[in-house]
Amino acid sequence: MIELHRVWKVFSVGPVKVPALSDISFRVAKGECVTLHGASGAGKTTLLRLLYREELPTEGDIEVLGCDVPALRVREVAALRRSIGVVFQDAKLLPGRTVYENVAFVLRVLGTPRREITPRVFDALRRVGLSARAQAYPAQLSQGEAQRAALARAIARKPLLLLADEPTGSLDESMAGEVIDIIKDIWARGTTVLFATHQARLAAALHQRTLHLLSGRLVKDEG
Amino acid sequence: MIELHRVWKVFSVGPVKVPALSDISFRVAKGECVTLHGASGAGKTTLLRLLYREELPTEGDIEVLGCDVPALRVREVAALRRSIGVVFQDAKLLPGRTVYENVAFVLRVLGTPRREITPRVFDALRRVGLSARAQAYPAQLSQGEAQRAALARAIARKPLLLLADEPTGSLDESMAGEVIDIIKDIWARGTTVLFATHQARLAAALHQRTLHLLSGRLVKDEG
Amino acid sequence: MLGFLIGEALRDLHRAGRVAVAAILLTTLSLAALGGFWLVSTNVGQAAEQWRDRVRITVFLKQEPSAAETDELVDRVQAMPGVAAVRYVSKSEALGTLKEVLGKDASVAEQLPTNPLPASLEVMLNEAGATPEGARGLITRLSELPETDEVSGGMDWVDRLARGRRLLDVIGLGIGAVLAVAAILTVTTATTLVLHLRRQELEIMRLVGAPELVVRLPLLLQGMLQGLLGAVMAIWLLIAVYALAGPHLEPLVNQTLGLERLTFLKPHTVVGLMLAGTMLGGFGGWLARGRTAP
Amino acid sequence: MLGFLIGEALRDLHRAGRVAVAAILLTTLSLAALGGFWLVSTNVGQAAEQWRDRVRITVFLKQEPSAAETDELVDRVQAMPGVAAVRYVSKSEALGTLKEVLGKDASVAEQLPTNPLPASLEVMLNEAGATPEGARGLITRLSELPETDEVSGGMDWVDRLARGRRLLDVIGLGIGAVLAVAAILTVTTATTLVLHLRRQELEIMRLVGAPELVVRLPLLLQGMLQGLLGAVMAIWLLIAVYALAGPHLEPLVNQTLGLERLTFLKPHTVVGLMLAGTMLGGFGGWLARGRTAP
Ligand SMILES: Nc1ncnc2c1ncn2[C@@H]1O[C@H](COP(=O)(O)OP(=O)(O)OP(=O)(O)O)[C@@H](O)[C@H]1O
Ligand SMILES: Nc1ncnc2c1ncn2[C@@H]1O[C@H](COP(=O)(O)OP(=O)(O)OP(=O)(O)O)[C@@H](O)[C@H]1O
Ligand SMILES: [Mg+2]
Ligand SMILES: [Mg+2]
Repeated sequence: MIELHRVWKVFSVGPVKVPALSDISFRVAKGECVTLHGASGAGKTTLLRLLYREELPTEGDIEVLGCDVPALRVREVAALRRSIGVVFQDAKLLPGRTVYENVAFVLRVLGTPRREITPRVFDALRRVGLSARAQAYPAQLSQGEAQRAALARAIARKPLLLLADEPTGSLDESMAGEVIDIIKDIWARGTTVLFATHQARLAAALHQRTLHLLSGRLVKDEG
Repeated sequence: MIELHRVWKVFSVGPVKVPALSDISFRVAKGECVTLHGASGAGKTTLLRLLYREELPTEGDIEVLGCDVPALRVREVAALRRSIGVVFQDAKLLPGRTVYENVAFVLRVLGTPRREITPRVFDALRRVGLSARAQAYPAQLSQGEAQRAALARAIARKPLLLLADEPTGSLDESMAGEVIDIIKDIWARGTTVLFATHQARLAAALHQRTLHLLSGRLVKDEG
Repeated sequence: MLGFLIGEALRDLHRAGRVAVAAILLTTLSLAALGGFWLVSTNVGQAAEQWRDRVRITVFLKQEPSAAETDELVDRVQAMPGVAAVRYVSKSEALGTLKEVLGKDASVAEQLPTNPLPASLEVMLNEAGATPEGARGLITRLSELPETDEVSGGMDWVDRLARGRRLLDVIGLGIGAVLAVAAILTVTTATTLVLHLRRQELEIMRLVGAPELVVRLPLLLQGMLQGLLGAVMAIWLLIAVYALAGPHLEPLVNQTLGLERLTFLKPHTVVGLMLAGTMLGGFGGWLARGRTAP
Repeated sequence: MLGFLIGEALRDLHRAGRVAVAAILLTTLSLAALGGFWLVSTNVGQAAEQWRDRVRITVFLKQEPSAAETDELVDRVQAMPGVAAVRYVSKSEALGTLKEVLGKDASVAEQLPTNPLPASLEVMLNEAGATPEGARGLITRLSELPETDEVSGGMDWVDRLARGRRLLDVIGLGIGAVLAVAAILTVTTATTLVLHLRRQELEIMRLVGAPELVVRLPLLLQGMLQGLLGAVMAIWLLIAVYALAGPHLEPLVNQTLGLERLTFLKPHTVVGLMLAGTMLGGFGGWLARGRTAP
């Protein structure tokens, strides 16, 4: 499903080189649920961005869903992304659309038949506990609600692979537990999951394999 | 310093009424450091927004720094805000400017003499541990770094009152501890602090007074 | 899907609000100016044709020819290149014309003992003859006729005509180019604005792997819609201005350009203007997309 | 502080990049069109004045007066309202003029036994006399002179002149209004765009309590700068077009309007155009700010 081989990512900020990822190699099989744990700035987001080709690696090979990711052409990138659901760390909700429209927008853009859209959107919102706020605009949501809306948007598409970048960052512990349950549920239905967090407890809560990042290095692969 | 008396805030989303704050009354004296604790959606951000008049209360009296906040006129609102440093939950960094420029921008806008700007900016960045990333643009920061940059921007102004809205939301525990230390430090220098978080442990870590919000109600005022 | 895309395009326009209105108005003005210029140049072109019809070369004859000689002479001149028509003017006809011209002073002519005016040929030019070279050649050939006493007129008018036409062509190309640039600039500015408003949407589309068509089409449609709206309004504006100002303009045009009637744009020109607006808008939309492509 | 504000304004312009360029170009075109129209109307206005100078009312006298009578008559007519100048044309002068006019046919005049032409007065009109009412009154008064045989000319020219002027005024106001609207639309669109680019900055400024002036001034300055740049470029454009097309246009203008020389915009008009551009830009900037005010 996912295979990284000696991947490096070095950013240049002016003359300064920032090595965000150093020599990362790992493999995730279809159907696995893997937690990516690391402190702020460890490189979690960068790693996920490499997988859906929002960044290109400085060096190394990346294979996702059978595609040689760095070698993809524009049209193929779009095809790859259609199979991947991403929960962005900063939610990226469209401010001009309600929660319902935000989720429906992505489905429509991807060509989902019209009559399927409403049930799928409401199903996803119900699962993240936002049904009551479907008509609210992002500015009318608390940050935790926004993160759950972003999660709903990612799972409504029923992706083969779910990349969740700290979907619990702004959630209190009980709600974070609920999100973990949602992710477990999606995983149980057959989606491969890669879940990034800086909270060691959450990483442990899933009782699954955990990859530990420390300043861009993969220091431990446990479980 | 801060005094709220029977404050209500009810949002209308279409026909639905969302009571974000119900009958809140409390008082914060000059020089105090108060933690505002509550789950996602409890109303923490809404409460802070009332204090710098980004929202008007549906009902009740609010006094901040001696001003009757809901009654202020536009010009007076600006004056009030100049005395308050706010760390926004979503950082609100300007994407077109570097970290240094983001902090300096606010100082310049507020008319800080030119030669004071550079030292003050670097002092603030040093305190949040971002000196090395001064020339990076927000898109080049991890989310935790962005939150620290936002904190630097708020403290560089040396405000009388600091409102920090989950400045540790995207930070791992050790870094969150550092941010708590920074906040303690600022408080020790005489700034009154109101610090919102959903993490009970952090609230406890400050060893100060904590206000507990539950679904918009002030349920406990301890310490 | 198409419904969705058109819906998105309309949503964009609506969201851009006053700016979209401003952009459409600007497109309207650009296109109206373009159309107005087209109108003017159509009419001036017609005026130029009329002027050509009025240019005459007069060939004064040494003596009044007999009827048979006259026919033969007219035929000979008619066959020359650049000649549209030839008319023979006898001595008495010339005197009649002079009297008409003198009007109040006609008594002068009546007091004459003999008719001092010569017979002449009035030569009208066709398109080839109305160019400076054509006219020069014709005048030479006419002067060389044995019957000719003197050839007069024509040349300076032909020169003016040629100069005027060249000038009109240059001005026309210049103004046309400037207006087209203005229209494109307008549409691109407006579309760029819409693009800024849509930036986040485009980013999400890109990130979830939306097909290129879905990303581009709303912008294209929105640009085309804007252009079409602008064109339709431009045409209405032109019609309104023509209806209001036309009757007042006609006398003036009559005096300065010698045109009897103003012509409005032909139906196919109107259709052309609308097509041009639509394509211009679409082009602007397409361009704007290109700018922010990853 | 001012340095900071101007810096911010320049930064805005730079950030808007191609769009700012497009906006400035559009402003340029609008202002150039405005200036060009001004140029045309200045010249047409001068032509109208020249036309007025050429309008003449001819008063044919019953008989040739003596020198003393002539002076007295000229004085009398000169005193009439609407009269700019009076010239006496004797019988022999009239014949001379006729000969000149006839040119090749002058032999006609030479064969005359007696001079059949009457003496006359040529009356030139001043501004008051060149209006339809003024001219009508003057003609009536001239006809009532005991020496007058017949009064001719003038009236139709005066009518044309009045009609033409009214038309020019209407067209001028119309085009001027349209172009001013276009310029304002352009600047507002461009400034709105800049505003969208700055939205986040404005929000931060608002949230940290920046003084109103600091929020507004960069936008105002940026609009003014844009307008000024547009105006300067518009003037250059006009100068270039005038220098290139002027010499070619003069003969044509000469023939159709009867103007000998084209005049360029006066220095104070140029300054006015620049001021107008700057103020227009500032206005657009100010307007745009108003739209997103909290
Ligand atoms: N586009 C970029 N240009 C330069 N440096 C970057 C860029 N993106 C990330 N970085 C740097 O790379 C490092 C890793 O960033 P990354 O966003 O992957 O961290 P993270 O683990 O997601 O942290 P957080 O938990 O705070 O979100 C950070 O030091 C960051 O500043
Ligand atoms: N502008 C608004 N319009 C409507 N509802 C709003 C608005 N702002 C906030 N709310 C609602 O009010 C409630 C409290 O929101 P608030 O942002 O204060 O929560 P919070 O405690 O900051 O949560 P979090 O920890 O997730 O940031 C939420 O249910 C939210 O949806
Ligand atoms: Mg991250
Ligand atoms: Mg909040």
